[in-house]
Amino acid sequence: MTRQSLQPSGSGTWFGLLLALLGSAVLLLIVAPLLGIVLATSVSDLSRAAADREVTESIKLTLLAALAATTVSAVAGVPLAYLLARKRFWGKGLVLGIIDLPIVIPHSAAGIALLTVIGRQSPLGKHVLGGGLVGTTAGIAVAMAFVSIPFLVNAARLAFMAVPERLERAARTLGASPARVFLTVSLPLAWRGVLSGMVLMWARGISEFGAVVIIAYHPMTTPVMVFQRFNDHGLRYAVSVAVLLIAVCVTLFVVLRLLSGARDRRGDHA
Amino acid sequence: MTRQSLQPSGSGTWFGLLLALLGSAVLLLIVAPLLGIVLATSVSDLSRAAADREVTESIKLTLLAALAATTVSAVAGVPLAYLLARKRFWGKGLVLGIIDLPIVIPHSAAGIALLTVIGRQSPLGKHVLGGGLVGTTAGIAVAMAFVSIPFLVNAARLAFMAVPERLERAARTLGASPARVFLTVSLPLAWRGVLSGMVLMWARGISEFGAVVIIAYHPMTTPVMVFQRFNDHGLRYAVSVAVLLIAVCVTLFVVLRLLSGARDRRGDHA
Amino acid sequence: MLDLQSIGVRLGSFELADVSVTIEAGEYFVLLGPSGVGKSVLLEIVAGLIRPSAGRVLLDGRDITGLPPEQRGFSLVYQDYALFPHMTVRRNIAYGLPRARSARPAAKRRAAELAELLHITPLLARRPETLSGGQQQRVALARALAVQPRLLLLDEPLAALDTNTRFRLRKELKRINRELNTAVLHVTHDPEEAMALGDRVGILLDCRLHQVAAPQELFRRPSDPQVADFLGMRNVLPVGRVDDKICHICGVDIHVSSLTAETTHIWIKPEEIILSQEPFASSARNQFKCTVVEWDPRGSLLAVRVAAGDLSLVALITHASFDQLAIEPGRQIYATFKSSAVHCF
Amino acid sequence: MLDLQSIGVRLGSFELADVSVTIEAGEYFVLLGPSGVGKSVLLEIVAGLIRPSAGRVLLDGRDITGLPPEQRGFSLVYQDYALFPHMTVRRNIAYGLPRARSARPAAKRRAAELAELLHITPLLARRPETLSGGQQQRVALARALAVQPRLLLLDEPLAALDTNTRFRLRKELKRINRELNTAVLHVTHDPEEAMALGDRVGILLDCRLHQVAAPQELFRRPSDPQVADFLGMRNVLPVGRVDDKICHICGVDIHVSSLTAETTHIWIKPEEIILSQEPFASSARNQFKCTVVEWDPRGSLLAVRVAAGDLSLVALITHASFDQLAIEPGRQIYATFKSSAVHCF
Repeated sequence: MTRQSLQPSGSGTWFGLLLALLGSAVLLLIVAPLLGIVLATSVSDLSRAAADREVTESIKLTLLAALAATTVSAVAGVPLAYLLARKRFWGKGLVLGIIDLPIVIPHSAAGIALLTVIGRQSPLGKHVLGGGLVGTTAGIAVAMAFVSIPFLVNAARLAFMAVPERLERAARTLGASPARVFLTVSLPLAWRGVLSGMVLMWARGISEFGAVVIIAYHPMTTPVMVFQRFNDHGLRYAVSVAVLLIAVCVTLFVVLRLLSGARDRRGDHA
Repeated sequence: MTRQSLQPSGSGTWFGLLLALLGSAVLLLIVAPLLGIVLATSVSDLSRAAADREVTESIKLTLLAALAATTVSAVAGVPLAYLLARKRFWGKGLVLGIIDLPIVIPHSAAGIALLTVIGRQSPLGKHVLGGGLVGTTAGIAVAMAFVSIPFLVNAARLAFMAVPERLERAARTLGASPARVFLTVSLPLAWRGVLSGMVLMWARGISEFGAVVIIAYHPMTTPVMVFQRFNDHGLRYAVSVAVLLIAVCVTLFVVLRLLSGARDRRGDHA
Repeated sequence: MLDLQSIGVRLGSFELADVSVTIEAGEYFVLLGPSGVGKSVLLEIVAGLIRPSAGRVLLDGRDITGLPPEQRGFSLVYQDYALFPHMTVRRNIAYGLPRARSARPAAKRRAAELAELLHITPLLARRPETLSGGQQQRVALARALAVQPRLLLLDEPLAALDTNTRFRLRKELKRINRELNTAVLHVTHDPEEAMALGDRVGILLDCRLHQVAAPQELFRRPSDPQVADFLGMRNVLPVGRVDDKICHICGVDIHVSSLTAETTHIWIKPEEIILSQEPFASSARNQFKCTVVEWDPRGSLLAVRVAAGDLSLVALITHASFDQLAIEPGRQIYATFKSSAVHCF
Repeated sequence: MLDLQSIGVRLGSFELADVSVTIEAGEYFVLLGPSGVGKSVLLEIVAGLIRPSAGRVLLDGRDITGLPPEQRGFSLVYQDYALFPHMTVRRNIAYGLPRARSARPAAKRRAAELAELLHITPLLARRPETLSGGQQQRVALARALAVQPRLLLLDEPLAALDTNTRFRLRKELKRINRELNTAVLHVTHDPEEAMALGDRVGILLDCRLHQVAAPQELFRRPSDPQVADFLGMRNVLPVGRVDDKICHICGVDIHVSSLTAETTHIWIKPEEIILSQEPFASSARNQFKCTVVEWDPRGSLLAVRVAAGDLSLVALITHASFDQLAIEPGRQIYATFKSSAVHCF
């Protein structure tokens, strides 16, 4: 229900003012660096970076590798999300915990961990992958998938949980098999949430640096290039690439917000 | 309501099997690298790393810097979360968007952006901070705060939203001022969620690599050290430090799970 | 004591217009209306939790429309009790009392008194989640009364309780109102509850206040057919042409002893219509041959709809009469009622 | 047709034990009980959505306890309709019909027929969220009937509707049951609804099935006092010592014409007790001097509780009688009822 909660004079007191002041400090922490970097770059630097083939190639690589990681992960991650939203089984808490692990594991350590599986020296890398995935686009995609898959699975799980189970139960009594119920009822109704989970995973994949820099310094993704230019050429050369990269990510993020807008607005009144 | 939804034969069909198989693939992606890194390290390497003063100093530095970032952020972030959970105001959607920005901004780019504000050459760094925060513990803490504050604010916001507004309204009619309502009703009831948001922020701060490596290569946090050892000495020397770091993060993560356990369990039945 | 002057509010698609009402000191005032009509919103306006988009709230003549809730001295009890789950019953009750160290013994004493008044003394050390619904509502009442409110606001306080508890608490509410002489503004959707409790009852329908009157008066003189319908009065008929104590409705003549020139509607109570197989001689002035249209059980009675020409009436009869008359759709029977049984308004 | 044999289920703190019931082909069977007693769980067991922890479900003698819901051919209608919000009404109705390209014209025809049957033809192109509650429930019924179920399962199908729509749909349900000869298992908490609809009614109280009988039979012979109480029968009294048509209850002698040796309880309907200021001569065999204890409004009537010695009775009277008798607690009046008005069971 939409209800305005105008509390007469409640927001005008010293308490409301204090809340607003403290809140502004947080916003400042986030906004100041972004403003700073935009002010630090010049139009000429920016246009030179945008015309630099090395930069555009790396942006293309980053977008495509993250997209590949997202698409392949969705095929397995969305069904898993449905399973976690609907079934109760032994060890479910453990599975939920495992899914969230990549969020807390430091990304540089995650990169090292991935090397032990898909690196040149690992059994899998040596015998199955023909020398490992180090320095390949596939390796970059795996690193991106590892650090960003929790975002997809969790968003999809919440989307499926928001689909009333009664709709699925009613469909079953109308003669639909579990697979048909999933395809005709659950997935269409959860679609918006699943899609925004995919966009979020894509954005996280694009922005990944720590794990990717360990798996593949070359081919160079844009976050790695920001680091490399800063190390090799200094701040000024990193800033323009960083601004371009931030622009790409913020654009994706706005798309994501619009996608999940309806849900967020609902949440605000709960 | 607790309700078992045993669907006779529903979980035994090919569809249930397919879901379980696809789900296992996701789990494998996450578990394999972690198993890999544990198998790749030897007890002697690990104990040597644990005895290495450089390593233990860096772990201490990392834990303390992230703790400082979390504590200071909580003072401003928790009131902001309350404001966002309770009040409607013009531009609220924008504020919510800004808070989530650090999640999608690539961390290496975030590091560069922070440099433009607290770096040696920046106006703030030059004149106010006495030469900038580059290479200082304070700079590390700021970088950690920037990338991890969304986790605290969002967790706290959800926790406050879960407190029934009617309790606060009833308290107001009993003569309590907005500040007293916040301190005696809202905060105690949201405490568990706020605390788990703080632990999550702490864990994210500890695991930060991209932004920190640009602000401060020295003093060296553990995620940076993993990267440095890999670059300078090779995989074997990185693995043992990475395993130690992962152990610290996973421990924190388990604490977090236990804290938010009650809420998660409720969520599963929703 | 409290004056609402032309209160209006618009929240999303929902609107409430021009509500004016006065509540006297010590009065038990019930606001009655179907759900979703804005009764609770009105209550929160009085409490100061929502600011009205139009109109003023006056307390003893002073404008308090902009006064924050904590300075009004009206306490609010919600349907779901809204007890603080992290405090014991005692601390819940004492929440609104002075907290200075010196005031603590007095607060403790006051909590004990209120617990006594509401028969919850044995529960003082317990947590709200361990209590039954009725016990929780008693605690909520004690907590609200602890601050000695000028006006106690009750938002559907009995709706979530089972029948027996509801009846018991209903009596308590009336007793508290009388013993403490605290004015009460009670919001409900249940006409029975309103009639049992209210000194006066205000009827809120279609987002506007239709009538304010004592309970008996409402049944005697509902202000319009919507009010009559909401109160469950069947057989309310608009009066057409009138000839000296006889009104012509749908082609039928009905004798009405209390008919006046101002009468716009008549009400024939369903339980005062007698059905019989044959006509019988009696003092009752109205007797029609009718056809049974349909019937429905209504609790322990049966509602039989009969038609005499275009006139359609509902009679309430017992199961025994139903069996005896062998009621079924299409059956011809006689409906009889006294001219004095017809109420005019 | 359908046999439930000793069904038991335990879900968390909630338990249902040893429910056995048979539903005949074409029968309208109502399961009646207060909320939270497991009626819906039982329905979902029949549908195959929950597996019982004990007992078996037989269809025409075949054990279907483990059969998945989509193979049972029972369709389920929920209280909140559970329409698919992303499909039009037509696609909702056709959801359970064959989907092969060749079957589409037939499916479309069938959907049109059902829309006709339920008077929702003009709504076929609309989305569920644009419909009223009553319309949504009609769509849910059409969707459930489309699959030509052997048994239609209804879970409180009328509870979310307003009174008028509820009455109209109640009639539709009965008509559908008769016209299509589809057996119905209908779950409700409303005794009135159960009585109006059921060929037979099963009463589920305290997590066990107390009685299964035709509606009239339930009122004539409730199996035990809990059933009588749940059906709203006031004045059910346990019979003590019995002397030839007289039973002694709480120190009072009551004449009961139908008294037998098996009688364990008697029921005096509150509306068959006459209250009067003075005793009067009549054929009624039971007349006591009583004291008024309390009174409460009950819809358009008033329930007056009177005490004769230790015997406590409730009488239902009209507002007119109430005013005339000047009822108030403590007042001495006479209660009279016929010996034939006392029901035995």
